[in-house]
Amino acid sequence: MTGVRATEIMVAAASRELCDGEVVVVGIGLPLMACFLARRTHAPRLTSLSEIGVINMDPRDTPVGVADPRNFYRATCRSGFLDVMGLNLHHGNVDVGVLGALEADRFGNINTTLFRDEAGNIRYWNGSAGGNDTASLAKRVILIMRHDKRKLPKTLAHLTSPGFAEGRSRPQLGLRGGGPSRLITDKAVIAFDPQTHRATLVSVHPEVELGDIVASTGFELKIPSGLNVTALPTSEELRLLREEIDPSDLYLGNKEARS
Amino acid sequence: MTGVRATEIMVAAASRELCDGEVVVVGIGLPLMACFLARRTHAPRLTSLSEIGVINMDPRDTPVGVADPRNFYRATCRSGFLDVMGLNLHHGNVDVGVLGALEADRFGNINTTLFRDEAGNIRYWNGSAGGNDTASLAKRVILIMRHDKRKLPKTLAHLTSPGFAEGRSRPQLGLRGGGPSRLITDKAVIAFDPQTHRATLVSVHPEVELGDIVASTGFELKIPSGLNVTALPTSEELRLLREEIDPSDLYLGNKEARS
Amino acid sequence: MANDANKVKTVAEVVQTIPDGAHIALGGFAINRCNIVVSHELIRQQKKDLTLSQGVVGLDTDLLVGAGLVKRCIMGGGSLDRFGPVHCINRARETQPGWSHDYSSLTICLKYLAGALGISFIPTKCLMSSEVLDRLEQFAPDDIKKMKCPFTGEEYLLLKALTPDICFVHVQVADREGNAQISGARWENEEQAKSGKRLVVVTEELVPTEYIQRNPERTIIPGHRVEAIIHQPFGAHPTACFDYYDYDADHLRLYVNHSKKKETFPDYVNKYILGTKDHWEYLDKVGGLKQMNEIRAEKLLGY
Amino acid sequence: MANDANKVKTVAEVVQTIPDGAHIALGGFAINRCNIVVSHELIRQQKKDLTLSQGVVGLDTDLLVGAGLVKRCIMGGGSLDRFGPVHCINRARETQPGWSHDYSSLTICLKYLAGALGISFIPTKCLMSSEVLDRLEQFAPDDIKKMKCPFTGEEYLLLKALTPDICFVHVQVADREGNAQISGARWENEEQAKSGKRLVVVTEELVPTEYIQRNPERTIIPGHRVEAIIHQPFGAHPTACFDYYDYDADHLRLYVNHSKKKETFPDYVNKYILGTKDHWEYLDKVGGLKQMNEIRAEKLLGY
Repeated sequence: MTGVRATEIMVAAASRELCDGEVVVVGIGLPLMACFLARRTHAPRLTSLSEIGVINMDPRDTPVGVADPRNFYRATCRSGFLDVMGLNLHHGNVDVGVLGALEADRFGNINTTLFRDEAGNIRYWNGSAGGNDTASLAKRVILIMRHDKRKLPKTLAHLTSPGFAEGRSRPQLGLRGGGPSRLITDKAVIAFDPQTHRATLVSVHPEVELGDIVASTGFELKIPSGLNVTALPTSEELRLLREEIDPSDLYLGNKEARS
Repeated sequence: MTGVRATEIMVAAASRELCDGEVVVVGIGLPLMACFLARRTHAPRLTSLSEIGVINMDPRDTPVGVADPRNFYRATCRSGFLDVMGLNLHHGNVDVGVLGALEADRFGNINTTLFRDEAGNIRYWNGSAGGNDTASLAKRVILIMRHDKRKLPKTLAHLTSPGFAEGRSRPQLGLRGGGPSRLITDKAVIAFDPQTHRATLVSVHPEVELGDIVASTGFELKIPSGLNVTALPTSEELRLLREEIDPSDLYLGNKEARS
Repeated sequence: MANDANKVKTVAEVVQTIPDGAHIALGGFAINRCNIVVSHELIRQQKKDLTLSQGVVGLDTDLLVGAGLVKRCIMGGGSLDRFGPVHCINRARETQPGWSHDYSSLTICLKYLAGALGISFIPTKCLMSSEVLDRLEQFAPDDIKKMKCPFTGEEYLLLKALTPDICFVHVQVADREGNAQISGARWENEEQAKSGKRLVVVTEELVPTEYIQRNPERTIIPGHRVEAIIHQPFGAHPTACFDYYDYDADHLRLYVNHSKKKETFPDYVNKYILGTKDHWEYLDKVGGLKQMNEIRAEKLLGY
Repeated sequence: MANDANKVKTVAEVVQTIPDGAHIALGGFAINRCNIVVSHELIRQQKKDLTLSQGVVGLDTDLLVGAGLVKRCIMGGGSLDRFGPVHCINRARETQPGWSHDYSSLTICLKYLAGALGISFIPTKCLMSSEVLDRLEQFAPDDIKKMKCPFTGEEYLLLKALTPDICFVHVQVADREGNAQISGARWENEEQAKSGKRLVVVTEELVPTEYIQRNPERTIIPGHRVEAIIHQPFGAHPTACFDYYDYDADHLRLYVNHSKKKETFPDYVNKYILGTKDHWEYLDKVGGLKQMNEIRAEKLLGY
């Protein structure tokens, strides 16, 4: 994997989780990169929704955030929260939400609100924005995050957006959406067991040691026998990411790989 | 009043009930004519809303109905029910509704749904459309109707839109709007007593006999002492109505004066 | 919803997929942008036991009721403006108590809004202390409830969401994905179109996506919601389509002359609907190119 | 609402009418179309004890919080995108538990929608089984309730309507009546603007009504709702205004460098806000004509 960066593996792995024709609510950063990659490869009929009120954005320049007008370019619809998050997401016709987070736990619950700094003080971050709405309502959710013990803790500093809270099923939680289906990190692809809803390793990225994964995961990770190795991005995927989707390395060059 | 038609007196009387700067939901026909006349005379800053989703329409040609595209002309906003009837009327910022009806009773309740024909059979008409919404929510309501015993009956064939039902106050009825303020017919201007909410004569149109009014009213009409005579339209009002607002006599030439 | 690659269909193909008994929402209003092409095809294919819903019913719904396809109508009111009442619908209301569930324009719109938002109820202050409410409580008791607001104590009616099986909306322009833009007033088109399980757009003009992208603030219906696009110029005739053509006053009068009486209505259906194989033949029969040119909209006026 | 003849006002005139303790809703989102001109003037006039609400808080709200004007924030989330978090707001949240009522983007929008519709509550399926809900139940127990739908039995949260005392929205074009059109995404602008008791539009460009009438389908805010129009080109600087100018990345970085620490924030306020008498002076101080030309939007891109 000479020269292939972890962010590129993450984006390619997330992209492959998206099927052609699906409707996707995407957060900014790596989620958006994954969506653009999918649309340029196997899923040309993917519909991307941005909470702010943009549908099928097709930026010429990489946007720095969801409110960046670069993200309005060549859209087929510009509306607002009520349309995108209300008449679409709350209506129930969004197939996938792709989200980043500060923290995720073994049930795919996520925190985007606050964290504890080294001194143990609470530091606020962004809050929910469209995160809780998406996690509550999308038919399935894909999480993209950097893999370390503090970002994948036993207990979240704050449960902003529910996955399978306390290991309970989504109907038990009063939630309509199907909950998290994948947690994609810079080390591995993780799924959630259909019965126990617990994080279960699916594949390990090339050259990553299983021991490293276990050591970098704050919660107990189920490790089945017969693990796969995550497929590397193809050369065409790499070309698209580097030349068309994020030529300035705004997200792919970010060591934090935070979205 | 040589040559002045009853429809013209009605429209001019209704027009004078509208104050400059007010926000008005108008039905088609004479209500619309009254609104246009007001805007061209004493109330240039009147805002007119049409339920279908048109604001400040300024037709070149007289529209045949609320859905006539003639009624979309030179509008400052074209939206829909949700905006006009929801985010404005239901929000509570509509000052006046101007409505026509099949029947009205002494409490200003109106029927636009059905009537009994000569043979006593029930015949359906239009239903509520925006009528109930307007009557329920506008701060006050002006009714414009032809004056005869069958159209102003003791008991409505159907109470589509409430005025002061059973003589009760609007809060007692669970209604937010202020209810009917005027019933303007081709014979008289009628108000509703602030205490009893009953129809009370305000002014009689020129050359109309009080006895004729009583005989043509199916319900008991309170007749105070010191009746006024309704002011005739000015020559400028007549010119505007005849030359600019309804030059084809679509509504003003209608003997039925039905809106 | 699968986002198929080829969504442009004929109305016959689309109507074939609608089962008897379906709840269909049509996007017309009186004599404006009525789903005539859809109503005609439903009649040609003789669908049965339909439930129809519409804010202000118009010619599209009146046709279906007159042709005997409809077992229930959920409506806020309606007429053919000064051309006359909706005679077929009114006959049904006169002869079958409870056949129609009558609301108001806004309350139908709110019911669609609730359906579109995926919430099963929505509060309103309309309809209180009216016979409209009395009748709904009698004929649709499961669709309306009273409730006190837990925050303010104010009494509200709760309206049950409307979620049609399939919605049709006639628009001026759409691309092959179904991204649709509407000119002129749009009554409850957006809330209705987004309330249902399926959505079909009938468009006057099929445009490249690039045209949509020039003015995406005008997109009322995003393509991913649209299952099929029917491209049919003059598809709303004899009703109006703002910026494209005016209503055909002569034909509307002819329609009302037939619809006035139960006995004469079949003549209209036989001649103009069953007697034509598709909308192009219908357009020829009602005057063809010359008549369509007659009603074509003037640039500045839009009618 | 009286529809006054002369609605075009200065921001100073408008802000003078706002009492301390008012609930103000600002129309910005992160670094886009923020009500900077309004925030600056609120700071110059040293308003106190404000409640602010906003879907996704941005620079406009962060400024007011940093300057100490705000006693309560009702918000759905927020940041300055990749320029950094909303440091001033976050400091307030860290030091005063319950100072902010945190929702999500959609639930704030639904709260405004309820306010705009004049209904005091609206149901949602968001926020269930989250700590966001737990905290609202703790810190805003009168604003949120659970309820079973009487039609379906499904459990919902009821959100209480938001009805700000005064709403501000920054738009690209408006006429002298206040008819306003917005280009680009518009988040919860429409629902928020129509939810309040008063509404003020800040516009980049003042256009004749005839321009509005060319494309009335684009009118998001009808003039009769608008109490005052403030005409201020580059009024959202340093945030973006689609089709007019891009965000000013250098100034945003400068802002974040100051807002990061409580101690350095007053320097920013003193220099750029209290040290300028109005927005024109502010614009001069941040680079004037040359810098505004630098960030001016390119035709096709809109940024």
